[in-house]
This record gives sequence, structure tokens and C-alpha cells, in this order.
Amino acid sequence: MIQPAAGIVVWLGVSLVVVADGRRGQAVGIALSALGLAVLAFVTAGAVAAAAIAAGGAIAGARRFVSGPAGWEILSPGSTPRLVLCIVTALVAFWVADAVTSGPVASVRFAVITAITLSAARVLSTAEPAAQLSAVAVVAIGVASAGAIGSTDPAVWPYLAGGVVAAIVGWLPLRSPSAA
Amino acid sequence: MISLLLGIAAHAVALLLYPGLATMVAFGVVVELVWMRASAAQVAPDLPRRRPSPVVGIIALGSVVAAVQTAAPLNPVPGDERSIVLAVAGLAFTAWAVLALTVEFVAEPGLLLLVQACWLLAVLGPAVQPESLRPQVLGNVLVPSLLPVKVACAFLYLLCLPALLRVWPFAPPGERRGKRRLDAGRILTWFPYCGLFTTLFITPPSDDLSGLLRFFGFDLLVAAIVIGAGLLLQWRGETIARGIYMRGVAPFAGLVVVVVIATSILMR
Amino acid sequence: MPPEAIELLVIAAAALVFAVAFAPQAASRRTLLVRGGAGLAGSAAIAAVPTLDVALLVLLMLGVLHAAVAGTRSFATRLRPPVIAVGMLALGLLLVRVEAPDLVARFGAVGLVAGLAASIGLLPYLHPIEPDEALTASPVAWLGFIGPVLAVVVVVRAQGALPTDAGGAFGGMLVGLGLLNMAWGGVAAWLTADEVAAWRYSFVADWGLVLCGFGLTVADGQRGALLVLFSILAGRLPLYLISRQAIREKTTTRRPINLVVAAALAGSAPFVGFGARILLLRASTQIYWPLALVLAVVMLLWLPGSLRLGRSLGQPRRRQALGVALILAVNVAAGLYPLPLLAAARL
Amino acid sequence: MPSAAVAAPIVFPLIVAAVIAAFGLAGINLGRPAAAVGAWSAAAALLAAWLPIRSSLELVLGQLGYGSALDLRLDGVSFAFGLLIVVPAAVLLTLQPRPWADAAIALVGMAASVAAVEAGGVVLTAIAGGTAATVAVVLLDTEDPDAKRPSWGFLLAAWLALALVGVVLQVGGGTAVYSAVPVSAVTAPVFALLAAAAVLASCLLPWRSWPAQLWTRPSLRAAGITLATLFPLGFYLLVRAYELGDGRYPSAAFNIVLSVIGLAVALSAAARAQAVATRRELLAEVVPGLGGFALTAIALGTPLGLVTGIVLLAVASAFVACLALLPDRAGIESMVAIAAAVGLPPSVAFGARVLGIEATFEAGDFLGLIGVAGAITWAVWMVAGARAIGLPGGRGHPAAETFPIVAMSIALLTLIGGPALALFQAGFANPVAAEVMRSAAGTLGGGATSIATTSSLLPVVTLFTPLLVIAVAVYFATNTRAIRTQARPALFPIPSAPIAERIRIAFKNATVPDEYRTVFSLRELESAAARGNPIVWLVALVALGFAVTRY
Repeated sequence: MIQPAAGIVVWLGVSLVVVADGRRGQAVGIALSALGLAVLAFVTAGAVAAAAIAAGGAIAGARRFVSGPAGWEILSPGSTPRLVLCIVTALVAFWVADAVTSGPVASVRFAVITAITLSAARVLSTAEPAAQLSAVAVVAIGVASAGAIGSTDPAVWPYLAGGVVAAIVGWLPLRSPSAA
Repeated sequence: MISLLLGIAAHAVALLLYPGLATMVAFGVVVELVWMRASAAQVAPDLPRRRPSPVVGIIALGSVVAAVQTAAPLNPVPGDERSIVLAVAGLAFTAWAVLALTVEFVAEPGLLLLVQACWLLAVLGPAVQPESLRPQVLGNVLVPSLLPVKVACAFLYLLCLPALLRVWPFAPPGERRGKRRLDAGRILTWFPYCGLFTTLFITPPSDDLSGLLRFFGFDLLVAAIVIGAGLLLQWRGETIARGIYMRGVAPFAGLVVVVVIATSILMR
Repeated sequence: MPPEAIELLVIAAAALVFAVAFAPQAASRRTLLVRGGAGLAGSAAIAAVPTLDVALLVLLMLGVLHAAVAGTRSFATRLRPPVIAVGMLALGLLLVRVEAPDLVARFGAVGLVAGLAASIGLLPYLHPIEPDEALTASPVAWLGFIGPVLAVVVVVRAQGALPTDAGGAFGGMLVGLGLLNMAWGGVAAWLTADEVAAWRYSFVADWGLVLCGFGLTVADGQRGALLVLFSILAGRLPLYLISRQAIREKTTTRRPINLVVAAALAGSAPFVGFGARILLLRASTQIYWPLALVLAVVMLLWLPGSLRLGRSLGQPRRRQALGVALILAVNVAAGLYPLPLLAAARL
Repeated sequence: MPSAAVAAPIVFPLIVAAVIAAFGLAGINLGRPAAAVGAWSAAAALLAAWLPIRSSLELVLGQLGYGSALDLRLDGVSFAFGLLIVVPAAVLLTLQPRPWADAAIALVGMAASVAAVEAGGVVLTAIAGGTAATVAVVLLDTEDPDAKRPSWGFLLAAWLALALVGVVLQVGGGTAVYSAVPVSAVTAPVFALLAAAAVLASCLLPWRSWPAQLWTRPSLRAAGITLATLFPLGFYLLVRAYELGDGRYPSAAFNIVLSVIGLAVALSAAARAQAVATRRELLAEVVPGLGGFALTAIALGTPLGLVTGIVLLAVASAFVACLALLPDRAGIESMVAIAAAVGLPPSVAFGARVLGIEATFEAGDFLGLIGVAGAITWAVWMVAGARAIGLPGGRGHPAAETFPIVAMSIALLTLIGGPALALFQAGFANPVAAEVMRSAAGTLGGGATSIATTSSLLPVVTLFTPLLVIAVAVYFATNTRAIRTQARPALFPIPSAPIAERIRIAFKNATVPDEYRTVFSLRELESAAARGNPIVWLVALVALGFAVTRY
């Protein structure tokens, strides 16, 4: 029961990253995603992996909490398509994870598909660096979690790397475009 | 080495005397005088100036190559050393040597080239199926299935000769204004053209006096036909002559090609 | 670490040294060294990490870093391609690994191929390009510097993970995309209005050969692809670097050196491109000979664009002239005797 | 003879080129002597390696990396073609002044070309030939970037096609080494590709292409070298193809088609030659014309045809050197050159053309008709030659590049060389046939004084020697001053010219209808693809997904 719940938490978190334009909304979204993926990582790869994901997500969330456009800005005007995208992605991901594919831990498949797809869509749909970097952080931990699929004894390295990437990306100094 | 020197001597005799230069000149002068008389031209004796033009020299060179390829009886050149390709190549040069001097001495060069192409077909066409280029071999061909080609090519050959020997009614731009002179170039080519016809289309003569008479008799007959045809063309005028060559000879040459191909297919 | 990747890393390092030594502008050297060093380190990490998942994370990091450096394009514009690439590669891997019907694994192969194309910046995932952008910030950094190692790692690791049926689809798609990139790149390098874009398309065309080589799952295909990657790193990239000043000054020249460079870029004999083409033709002949015929025809498309690019090099002087001579010599040597390169990669 | 001697004709010029370049970079132009040493050393190396043993000498230096070993072979074919390449190039490099860079590049090109004919396998030939082509293009551009030069695309296409032939043979037959390829591997498609490569490599096409266009360049230094190094290579491939097919092409249809192509080349060159406005334009058509005749002969598939083709190529090779050194002015030099080129008896060209035509008849089937057409083509050449003797010279190239005496000597050599035709054929061309037509080459005979064909004997010494004496007598007895220089009308218009012009105009005026212009606009397509539009990316992904379901 924990695993499906974790999967849903991941979806909720990444959906929040997609539909929120303010830093608080995005920070919570990152945190929720990381929480869900950490739980799933704990189940599939153990405590160290879960800790790595959780730490990475936490640092990314914390960083996002203090930088980027102020406020929550959840479901601001014009965000309906993003909301629809989140719902449709969830349905498709659920179908793929549960019906099309088989094997243990369908929740991980669901979580990874929703995390990567929605985050990538977020990167494509916005020009706001903070939102993009939030999405990148989720992609990082999503990719790290994908390592558990199809493996009975997943290595911990992807989780550590994913956590590190998620933690770092938010801190990068961004420069405005200029001529070479 | 001795046989080599003997060979060179034999070829030299052939080239310079018989059936080469001397024979060509003798035969040519006779026929040319007849032609001049028959065509009622005012002939001005064209005595050698200080030095002859290179045209005559080139024509002589080409003609002797052709003349020694003929099946003239007692020809010092051995039969297996003769080739109709040598003959056509040598004679082909003679038609164009004058062009080197100036364009004004060549009448209807485009039409002449067309006729020459037809003539080449007439000479080489009979060799396609037998796959031999020895003149006497081609002259000896009497296989019934090859006769249509031979007859068609012979007729085409005769049609082309008035043009190649320039007894047609076209006068070169440079000659129209002046008096007609004895044509040294034509004198040199009467024998090779007529002799080659006899060689290719008449059974080769024997190497004796009767053969000699037969060979030159046929040569003279061919020359007479050419003179007759020339006179006819002169009488009918340039327009008719051009029409005959453009609309008659060229399509006939096409027909000859078809006959050659058909014969080759049937004989395979 | 795949031996091809090690070799390409060494060549990339040499290319970086060359770039620093022969860069047209003294001011850009430090930037080149720092950014190039970062790219090289990233490439090394991609090759060295134990799994493809980690390599994807390194790629993601590299993408973010590349998007963060100063450039004329916005951060968002530069960030999108690598993130999309990582996303597609990750989803592709997921679909390959799950227990599912064969078709799903084929879709996984689609993700891997599309992700590979997107990460390098190939058709249909061309990265937007700005003529004035610094080399290190432009898409050429992916095409000419990071891409070779990345491609080798992705292809080698993906081929190991793919089941037979999906492996065939993977190869087929690589060949298809390769042909598309060759044709498009060749024509666009010739006809596009902008010189920088023309250079980019010339890289794209070369990558078409690489994709074909990887797609033709025989040793000669891999060998051909490796030689093309060598020619990208040790030929096209440094020549592009040297040509940038002339492009900026809008100088074109028609001197012999321009023609020789054009020959090298076009893959004429005796340059390495010709040897690579021979190997690719050999590989395609082994698989399906009409493909070799198509490849041979498409290979002719390099020429018009290369003549143009050769002229865009301008008239290199002093150090640059030495650099060009060095590049040409290396390319000729590798073209006439590629065996050491192939042996080092154990191909 | 050590097998390393095989490499000498390639290595020597390369070493000299390096020395010339090194000194040149140091500001010292070693000039003609160095270039001459480089070129003649290659010729000497060829002679030294071949003449003492007169059989194959091979050098194998291990694998190169693309399935081919560095395998060099000197046999009758590579010796003959090596000399065809090296000798004219050496003459030009010895006489014509040129900058050090040009000399070095020319030597490299020559070495590459020799490497192409010494290569033991098809792939190596493709690489070396491709290199020669690249170097030639660079050389021509170095001399004059605005002047005509071969289409690089054509040349690249030729050598890529040959490379493809090589790899197909490697894959299908296990090897691309000429002497080891199984006959069964040389299938009709493979041969068709090889023939296409050969035709493109020498540009044996029935319209005005680079072998003719190069002669209209303001300077003929690079043109001569290019013709010398590139033109024989296509023929070389066709000759080696006999070796690949154990003395024959995979189908008689190839013999016919290639012979017809050769004839078309010779005829189109003749047709253009009879319509030229200057003598130089006529001379420009000489090499393609001879090449056309040579192709016809070589493609016949008989030993006689093959050796005749080689002799014609040798004449063409001599003319490359002659025409590059010939000044564009009226005089005995140009007259002799034209007379030799059109094949006035008893020249080598005369004898070779006669033999070529005879070979077509003796080849059987309908090939005799090709002989008839060949004779007609020759007649057109005679017209063109006669007409051109009185034409204006044309744009003269720099006097420093011309050597009238040498040019005339070369032309004269081919003109008076007719009596030595049998000797030349026996010593130079017959080994080629012996190498590639092992079973049929025995039919070649006649010795040093005559050439035996199936149906007759051409007594070159006994017939041509008196003819030569007569020709000399004719020359001294006649007055060449009667020749009048004047503009002369063409005998017939070239039918292809207006057609080509109409096609060109039609292409130029072709436009996409307005309503489709956005669809077919390459610029707009390109900008759409390069904009980084996520919709395009998504569509591409879907397309790939769809495609994979059809796999």
C-alpha cells in the first residue's frame, strides 16, 4: 500500500512543479517528488539510496524555497493545459506501468514515467529558469530511480548521482544572454 | 633482314609504280580527259607551277595507300597484307586535303561529308558479317544470303562516287569565277575509287594478262558509270543533285544498315 | 569503459590542447581551457561511470552547466535539448528493461535513438544556433566535442541492453536517421545562408555517417563510425575553430589551402574521411548492398558544402597556418593508415 | 630485383616533392631541375624494376585498416600505365617553369597516380586514384582559381564508386586484389559500377568535359599534368577489369555498351572539332577524341582491341605533353601536330586507328558496325584537322611555357613512328594483354615488323617505311605557304548544343508554383527544423514510434 501511495505522491509533487509558477509551490513539488521517490528507493534499493534521493530533493527544494519568483502561484491563469497534461500523463503512465508492462514494483514505473515526462514537459513549456531547474532536479532523481527497474539488486550509484545532481543544479549561477 | 628489305622494296614498287602512283596517274589522266571532254568543260592545262600545293601531295599519299590494297593482278603486295580499312582511311583523307588550304575550294562540304559516310558504309558494310577485312576475301563472297548486302553496298558505293570524285554539279566558291582546270587531285583518285569497287564487289581476277584486262576493264566500266552519272547530275542541276543525296542516298544508306544488321542476324 | 570511448577521450583532449594552442584570439584561450576542460571531464565521467543511468545524470549535469555559461541564446533555450534528451534516453531505457511485449522494447529503442539525436543536436532535434555565440556555448560543443564520447557510450551500452528484436529496430532507426542527417546536413551546409549554420550542418552530415556506422551492426560499421568521429574531433572541429575569425570578419578566400581544407572536410582521399567512407560502404555491403549504393550517392552531397566551408576558413596565417597544416597532416596520416586508431579501439 | 623496387616510382617523386617544399618554405625555389629529377626518377625506377625481369613484382606491407593490405604490384599493366602517366608529366615538369609549390603538388599527384596503377587491389587503387584527383584539383586551383577545372563531384563519384566496387568484391569474393578475385564475384552489377567509375574517372562522356576544357585555360602548366595523371586512370580500370573477369567482362553487352560510349566520345569530340573557331580549340579535342577511340578498342574484349587501345592511349599521352608545349601560332609545329593527331599515314595514330577498326570487325557479331561508325568518326576528324590547319591560332598561353621544337618533335615522333608500331606494340602493349587476357593473348603475333590480326597482316615496316619516304618527299616538294588563315564555317552544327542550352534555360526558369512555394522552400524548411520547436520534436518522436511498429 505504501508503494502506490508513494507513486501518487511523486505524481502530486511533479504535478505541483508543473502547475506552480512561484518558488514555494515548486519547492513543495520537489520535496513531494523526492519524498515519494525516496520511499520507493528505500523499497527497491535500500536506505542509502533513499537517503541520497531524499537529501538531493531536500536540498533542491530548500534552494528553490529561497530563490525564484515569490509566492505559490499554483494554477495561475493559463495553466489549464498543464493541469490537463498532468492528468493525462498520470492516466497513460498508469496504463503503461500496470497494464502494458509487468514485473515487480509497478509504482516505481509509474513514478519514474510521470516524474520524467512531466518534468521534461515543464522544461519545454517555460522560459523561467527557476521552474526549469526545479524540473531538472526532479528529472535527476527520476532518472536515478529508473535504475531500479529491471534489476533485482540495483546499485546505489545512480541514486547518489541523482541526489547530487538534484542538489547542485539549483545553485548554479545563471547569466543573461549576451553576445560572444 | 633481307626479307624485310625485299618487303620494303616490294611495297615501294607497289606504292610508286603498280598499282600505286604511276598506275593511278595513267588511269586517272585517261579518265579525267574523258570526263573533261564529256562534260564539255573549257580545260586549261594546269601545268606544274614552281612547287605543287600540299593538297596534291596529301591526296597522292592517301591514294597510294588505297591503290595498293586493291586486288589488281600482279600486285606486289601479298594478299594477306591488304586491308580495306587501309584503303578507306587513305581515300578518306583525299576528300578533305583541299580544305586545309582554304574553304573556297570545297563545294558543299557538309553534303560531301554525308556522302563520305555513306561511302564508308558501302565499303565496310560487306565486312561486318564475314568478319574479314581482306579485299579479295570480300570480293570472293558469293554466299547467297550475303548477296543482298553486297548488292546494296555496291549500289550505294556507285551512288556516292560522283560526289567523292566531285563530278557532281556543285562547284566550289573559288572555282566558280575562273576557268576550270585539270584537277590533279581527281586524277589521283579515279583509280583507287574504281579499283576498290572492282576489288570489293567483283570476283578477284587471276594474276595474268586476262585478269589484268578484266580488272582494268571493270575499273573503266565503273569510271564510265561515274562519268555518266556525273553528266546526268550536271544536266539536272544542283537542286536535283542535292535532293538525290539528301533524300535519296542518305535514306538508302539507312536501309543498307538495316540490311547489314538483318543479314548478320540471319547468319548467326 | 569502452576502449573506443577512451580513444575518443584522448583525441578530444588533444583537440582541446590544439584549440588552446591555435585559437585565433588570445583572450578566448582561458575560456576555452576552462570550458573545454569541463566538457572533457564530463565526457570522461560519461565514459567512466558504471551504468548508463549514471551517464545520463552526468549528461544532465553537463547540459545544465552548458546552458549556464554565457551565450547569446537564453538559458531556457539551451537547457531544453539536453533535458529532453536525458528524458527520452531514460524512458527508453525504462521501456527496454521492463517485462513487456517486444513492441515496448522497440519503443524503448525509439527513446534511445531520439535521445541520442537530441543530446548531440541532430535531426530532428537540432539545437537552435546563433551565429555570434561562442564556440563553447554553441551547439557545436555538443556536436564536435562532447557528442563523440557520449554517442559511443550510449550506443555501446544500449546495444548491450536491447533484446534482439529491439536491437534490430535500434540499428534500423540509426541508419534511417543517419541517412536523413547526411542528406539534410549535406544540402543545408551548401545552401543555408549563414556560415556558422553551414558549419553546424556539416557536423550534422558527419554525424549521419556515424549513426549509419553504429546502425550497421557489423565491425566495419563501428570502425567507420570511429574514423568519422576521429575526423570530427581532429579535423572538422579544429578547422571550425580556426575559421571562426574569418567568419566573423566575413572573409572568404579561394586559395589552395581552402581547397585542401575543403577536400579534408568532404572526405576526399587521402584524408581520413575517405577511409571512413570505405569502411561504411563495406559494412553496408555486408548488410544490404543497395544501401551501400544509396550511401555512396548521398556521400557526394558533402562536396558543395565543403567547398563553401573551405573558403570560409579565410587565409590562415602564422600559427593558424601551422595549425591547419597539422590538422591536415594528421587527417592524411589517419586516412592512409587507420589501423593504429582502430587497433587502439580494439576494432 | 628486390620487391621494394616496386615502391620506388611512388617514393622517389614524393621525396623530391618534400625536398622541394622544404626548400620552398625556406625561400629557395629549386625549380625545374628538381622537379625533373623527381619525375624522371619515377620513370627510371619503373624501367629499372620492370625491364630486367619483365614479370610481376609484388610488395606487400601489411594491413592498412580497411580490409586491404598495402599491396603494390608492378606488372605489364602497371608498367605501361605508369609510363603513360610519368613520361608526359616528366617532360612538362622538366621544361615548363612553375612555382615550387606547383612543382611539389604536381609530383605528389604523379606519385598518387602511379600508386593507383601499382596498387594490388581495387580499394587501394580507389584511395590512390582519389588522392590523385584531389591533388589535381588543388593543383589546377593553385594555378588559376578562375579557370576551368574538372568537376570535383565527378571525380569523387568515380573513386567512391570504385571504392564501393572494392568493398563489394571484398565482401562477396573475399578479396579485392586484382589477381585473386574470384571470377564469380565480378557480377554484372559490380562490373557496371566499375565501368561507371572508369568512365567518370577519365570523364569519357559524349559532351565537352574537362579533358577538353582544360586546354582552354590561360596557362597549360597544370592542365598538362592533370591530363597526364588523371586521364589514363579510367582506362586502367577497364583494362584491369579483364584481369578480374579472367580475360573478359561479365557480359558481352558491356563490351558493346562501352565500345559505343567510346565511339560517342570520339564522335562528339570530332563533331565539336569540326566546328571550332580556333586551332587551340581543335587541339583541345584531340585527347578526348583519342580517348574515345581507345575506349572503343579496349572495350572490344579482344587482345587486338586491347593492345590497340593501349597504343592509342600512348599517342594520347604523347599529345598531352605535345599540346601543353605547343604555341598557339601558325606554323609547321601546329601543322605537324594536327597531321599526327588526325592520323595522317603513316603515323602511329593512323596505324592504331586502322587496327582499332579492324579489331571491331574481327570481334564478331555487330561490333563491325561500330567499326563502320569508327571510320566515319575518323573521317570527321580528318575534316576537322584539315579545316583547323587554316584557322586562327586562338588565345596564346605564356611564351615561357611553350617549347615549339619539343612539341613538334613529339608530334613528329608519332608521325614518323608508324613503322615502329609493331615493335612498340610488342614491347609495350602486348605485355598488358598477356597480363589480363592470359588465355587469349597468344593470338597476338606478327613480331617486330608487322601486326597480325585474325584476317590479315598489317606490314607496318614494309608498308609504312616507303610511305614515310613518300610523305617526306611530299613535304619537301610542296609549298605550305599556300595555306590561308581564315575563319571557316562549321560543316554542320552540333545538335547537342542547342538542346543543352534549352535544357539549361528550362532549368533556370523552372519555378515552384506559388501555392507550393512554402512547402518547397528549403530555407523555410531549414529554419523550421533548426528552431528547436517542441512540437516538431514531438512529431518526430511519434513518427519514429510509428515507424518502429512497421519494422
